Amino acid sequence: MIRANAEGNSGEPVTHARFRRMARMRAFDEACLDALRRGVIHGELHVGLGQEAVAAGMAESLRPEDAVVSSHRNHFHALAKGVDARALLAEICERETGLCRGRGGHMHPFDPATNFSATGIVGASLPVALGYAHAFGMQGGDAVAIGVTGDGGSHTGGFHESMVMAGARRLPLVALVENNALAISVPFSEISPTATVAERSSAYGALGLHVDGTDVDAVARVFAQAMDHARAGRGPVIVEATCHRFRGHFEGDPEGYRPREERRRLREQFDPLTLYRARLEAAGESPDVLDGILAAEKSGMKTLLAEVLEDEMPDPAGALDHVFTDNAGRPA
Amino acid sequence: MIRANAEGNSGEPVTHARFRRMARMRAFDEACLDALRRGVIHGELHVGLGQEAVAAGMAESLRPEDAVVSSHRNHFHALAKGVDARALLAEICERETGLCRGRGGHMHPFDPATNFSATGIVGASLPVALGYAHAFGMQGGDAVAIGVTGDGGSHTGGFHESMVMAGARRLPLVALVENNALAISVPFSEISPTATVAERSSAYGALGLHVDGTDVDAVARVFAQAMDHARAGRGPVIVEATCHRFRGHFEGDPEGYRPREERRRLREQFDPLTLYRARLEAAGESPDVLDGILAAEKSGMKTLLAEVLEDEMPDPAGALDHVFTDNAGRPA
Amino acid sequence: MNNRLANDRRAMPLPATIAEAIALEMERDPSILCIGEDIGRAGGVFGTTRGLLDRFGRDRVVDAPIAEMAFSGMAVGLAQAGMRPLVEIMFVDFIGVCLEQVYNAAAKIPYMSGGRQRMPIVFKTAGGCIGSAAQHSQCLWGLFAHLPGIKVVAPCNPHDHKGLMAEALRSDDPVVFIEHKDLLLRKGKDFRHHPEVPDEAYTVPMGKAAVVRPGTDVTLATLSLSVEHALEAAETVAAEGISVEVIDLRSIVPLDTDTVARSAASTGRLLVVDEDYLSFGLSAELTLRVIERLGLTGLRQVERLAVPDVPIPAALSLEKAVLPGPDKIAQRLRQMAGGR
Amino acid sequence: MNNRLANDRRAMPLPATIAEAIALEMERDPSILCIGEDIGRAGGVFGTTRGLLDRFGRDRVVDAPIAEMAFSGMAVGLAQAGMRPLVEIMFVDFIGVCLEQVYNAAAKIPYMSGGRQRMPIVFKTAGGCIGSAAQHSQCLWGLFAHLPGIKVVAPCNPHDHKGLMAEALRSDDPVVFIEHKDLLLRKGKDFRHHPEVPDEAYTVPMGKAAVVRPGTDVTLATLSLSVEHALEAAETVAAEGISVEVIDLRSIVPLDTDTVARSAASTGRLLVVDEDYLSFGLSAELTLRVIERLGLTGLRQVERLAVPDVPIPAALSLEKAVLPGPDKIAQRLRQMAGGR
Ligand SMILES: Cc1ncc(C[n+]2csc(CCOP(=O)(O)OP(=O)(O)O)c2C)c(N)n1
Ligand SMILES: Cc1ncc(C[n+]2csc(CCOP(=O)(O)OP(=O)(O)O)c2C)c(N)n1
Ligand SMILES: [Mg+2]
Ligand SMILES: [Mg+2]
Repeated sequence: MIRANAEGNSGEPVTHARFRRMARMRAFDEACLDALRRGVIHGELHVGLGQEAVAAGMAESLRPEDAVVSSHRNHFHALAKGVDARALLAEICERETGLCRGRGGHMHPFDPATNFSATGIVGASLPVALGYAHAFGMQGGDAVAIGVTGDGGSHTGGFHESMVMAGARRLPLVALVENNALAISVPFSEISPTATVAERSSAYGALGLHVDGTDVDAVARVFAQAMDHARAGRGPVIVEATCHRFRGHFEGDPEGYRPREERRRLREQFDPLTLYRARLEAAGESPDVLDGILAAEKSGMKTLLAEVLEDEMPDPAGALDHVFTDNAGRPA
Repeated sequence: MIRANAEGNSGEPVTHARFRRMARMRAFDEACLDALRRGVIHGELHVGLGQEAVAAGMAESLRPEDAVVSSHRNHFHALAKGVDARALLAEICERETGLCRGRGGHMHPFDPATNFSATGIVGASLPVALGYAHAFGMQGGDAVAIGVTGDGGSHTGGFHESMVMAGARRLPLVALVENNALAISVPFSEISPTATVAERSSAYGALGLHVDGTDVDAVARVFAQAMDHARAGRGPVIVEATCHRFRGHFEGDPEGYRPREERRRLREQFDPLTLYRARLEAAGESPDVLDGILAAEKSGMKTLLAEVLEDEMPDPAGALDHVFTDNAGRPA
Repeated sequence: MNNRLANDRRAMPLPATIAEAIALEMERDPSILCIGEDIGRAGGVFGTTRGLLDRFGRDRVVDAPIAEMAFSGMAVGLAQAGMRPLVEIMFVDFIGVCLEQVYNAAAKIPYMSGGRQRMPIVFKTAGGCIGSAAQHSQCLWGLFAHLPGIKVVAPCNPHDHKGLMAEALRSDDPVVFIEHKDLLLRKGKDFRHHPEVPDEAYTVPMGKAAVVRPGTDVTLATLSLSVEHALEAAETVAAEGISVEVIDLRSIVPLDTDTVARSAASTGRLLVVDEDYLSFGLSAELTLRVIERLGLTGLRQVERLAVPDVPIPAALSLEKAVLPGPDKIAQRLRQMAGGR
Repeated sequence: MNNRLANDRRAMPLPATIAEAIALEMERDPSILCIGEDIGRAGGVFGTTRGLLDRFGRDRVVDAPIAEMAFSGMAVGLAQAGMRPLVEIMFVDFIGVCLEQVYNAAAKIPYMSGGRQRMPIVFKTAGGCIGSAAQHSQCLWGLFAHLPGIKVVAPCNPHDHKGLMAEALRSDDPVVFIEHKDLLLRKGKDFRHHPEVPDEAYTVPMGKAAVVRPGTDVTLATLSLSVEHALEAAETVAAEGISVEVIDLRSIVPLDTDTVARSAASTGRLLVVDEDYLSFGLSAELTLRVIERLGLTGLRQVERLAVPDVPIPAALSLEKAVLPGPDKIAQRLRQMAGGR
């Protein structure tokens, strides 16, 4: 049996590892929702519920030296890259113990240790990933840079420019487009000139791959193919993973643009955990084992949140630190 | 015999009209070079010598209600659109009688009367043309907006974003890419991920057309096809016209990036006037008639320049006018 | 009934006031159209364009892709084609992806064309802090104001939002219209300063500041959300015997130096409060213009309170530390009144 | 021989000095690399990167497509990958297509990451007027300076270009390095103010202004090309008995208020000259900081001379009318010296 090759639970069958990763991601964002309800998270929180299979499928192909640059909806990609869940949650909860000492917040986690970062500006992840890709190209290893964006981000100028440069220089860049068919309220079908993003890859001399982003096995397979391509020096790849967003664009989104009915239907039909569970059970997996994984991840995350909520808030005295290395330029 | 359908010399055979247009364009930019040598033009002057066939071929399909938004290398497109040559030359020579009262200069001619404008920022022409295209779409006529850019401009984010919007809304936008194989010193072949720009059209659901931009007949034919497509409401078009720049990127460019030898070779092999002349003569056209056209345009332009150079410079007293309609916001 | 109606209108959330202004102008002038992300089907993420798509259709209310460079430039082309576009940049923080078309095209074409091409464009956007960290909290009016050719407006109450939006849409000059997210999320009744909002269309001129609270000891000039904070602080210190004149600037370009100088000449003390970054922005420009007007000896004190040149931090404890909130304003007022 | 050499170096055009600084630093530090349009094969449109491609190869000297958003963001990713990129934005006027990556990413990530991710990036660009009209003539240092997290440098002579470029490349903070096109086109001998340029690597610190001409009647603070103009004007009025202290600020962020205030305290008169736009920029900020330092009564006069909030016109007759050239500076100095 294939074994999971990434963090934790080594020796666990790959099916369990995939299910566990998705369960952990879901538990993580549920902890965020919990924290939000307690009033400890501010600003527009973007959770990824419904999109777990994409990041979980990606995780297996990631190596420590690879880089991931993500978007406003970044928690799952951070976990996939191996960012410490506690530090991430603490950052989202704006604590001094957070990844960024509470300065960044949920849209701006930066983790030099795992080569993970994000941005709140749509499309701005790709140019940054391109920078990593250039560095990797120079360094001569086979590390790959992944720039994550949504369907909406694929329309930005930065996406195009980055793919042009990566294509011409055959840089190891994978653009992961999570196509959840919506940019806030605007349907992809209405604003895209093409039926898919992946088909635009020929404009960049890139490999274009399309995958059902609700199927973790499929994502793992296709993403591995993309990474192999990029690692082999054969140039950039666009991986488009179609998926569904189960909640509003941000917490508090009134979602006037889609009927409640539709949201319910999406959750019923396309929950990647439910779908995977069904597949595993059909293949003989015991429901208890899966329940056990779900429960373990959920309770682990609950404990984590409880811990994090005990952490200190940043001291206002340090509000002006970290702008410049020498604190110069600060008005007297 | 087909007759020319645009400005001047009506009733003239189309071959003469095409040759005359190219001759006029060449004479215009030669007048600019003359003015530059006399020290009356400042900043980085970009002439189009060698690229006459593109604008001349475009001219025939343009109607007064169409719009053209051009780039830093805009003189020929302005003439093709019917901008008054005297006002344009006066603007380039920074006169109060200029199209823009000497405020705009050679990179920034604006002519509301003919729906012609330009920008000195590479790629910035496309979004503006998109605006015209949207207006034309709303107005329900069959006017078309043309955004002109170079091969270099095709890599910009603005190009991509504009094509995305035009593609999705099927707007009457024609992106005319003058591919002279260089963006200042940088060869297209080195920085483009694709062999042509036209082939990227599928990424936008656009029609992509490629034409030899040194052949005025070919450009006229292909451009007419593009305009028909756009006028019929079938969405945007990318027309890529390959051509050659005979002079430096700007006047004063040391051109360290290409051997003099190559520049000479390009001029010898790809001069659109020479090529067209040869075709016409082979078909029995009298050299005298063509010489007559060349001489007439040249001397007409010389006279124009002489006139323009007599015009007043803008009065410094008006240096602060025209910022706002009410001159408000100006510091006391 | 009239009273009920007036009350209802006072309870209207701010975004409805803005949507009303736009609708009235679009009705009046068929050349007005709106482009932006989520402004159509969703009616704007804050509701400031609610109802417009149904009323005016998808040619005049364009739900745009995330392609700000394209659609801000589109506004320039539309203006050249005789239209009067309103473009929404959802949050002002995103201007970095499309400033080009705003400052090099829209703002300069009137001048570059020798006055032959006008640019009647409204760039509507939301700014300000509500706990959204460094990339979704900026004001940036100082940035726009530095660049010639654009008017810059940032109203503080429903009445002025409606009137200034109408004025902006009727202006032949490009206008950046900056709403504050905190104000957008308020009910009408939550405004300290809330003049009646008439049903019908009306305009408020750009470049005319309003004295929103008269006073004699210190002149406090500010705008946008900070007017609310200033009023709160002024009330607090009034109880301590300090009389503060609060001026709502309404627009940064044009800047109504006259009104501020007149007040400062009488109080002798000027405090400029600014939620934008401290340096190279509104606070220095306004203060210095007043000094230039009154002379170095015409004032006893000048002070400014603004975000001290740091990105806005995520944690609320830090955000509070860098923002010029009511407490800090009150404290500064006390220092000034107690000073020289 | 030493003399010949010194003379040769004084005859070097400014761009060669800059290229030399970059080459020395690239040699010293293999993590430095350069990205920009035409910086490789062409050696830069002004020659400031001449020779680098041959010496350091195409991985470290990247001729980029016209895709500023991609390659300015690339710098951010490179910094995160441990590199120290220099990015050239050919003319500062083009910053509108990529400001996003400069101000929301490079400038904020150090803060947003709680100091865990540094951004050692140099954004090198050319500004200033040489008759190139509204879209190719701006300075815009006031724009960058308003945005927290970026240092902003604009040197005035070959010595400082070399030293400040080295300093910028060694800095762990993002730096916008603004060259002036007029200076770039000069021979070394055409500089009024031209200290020796040593062969070897050296640095000039950011945030330390230089008194480039001592004087007693008026303090004139400025930077970049305007230092040359100021020196010319100071010489002119010196003949008329007016003694002007000219200060080269060198950087806008950090801004050396100390040096200016010290001088202004002794002369009592401060003139700030700025080729950037007048309002909401350097001139008000510096003047007000000096007033804040010295008190309203610490100075007799403050004046500023800058581009009066208009786009730069194409016609030279108009350009001259809006620029703070030597004649206008001299005239203003005379007014000040003759005044109160
Ligand atoms: C340049 C820019 N424009 C607009 C926004 C506001 N915004 C944030 S997320 C979003 C939609 C993104 O859609 P998509 O890329 O599909 O990602 P999703 O939210 O669906 O995951 C928008 C418009 C932004 N952050 N940056
Ligand atoms: C956004 C931007 N970046 C860079 C420049 C500087 N620049 C002016 S023209 C040019 C090359 C343009 O190449 P191309 O689009 O192929 O047009 P061509 O000059 O060949 O006609 C460059 C880099 C600019 N004007 N705008
Ligand atoms: Mg989406
Ligand atoms: Mg070209």
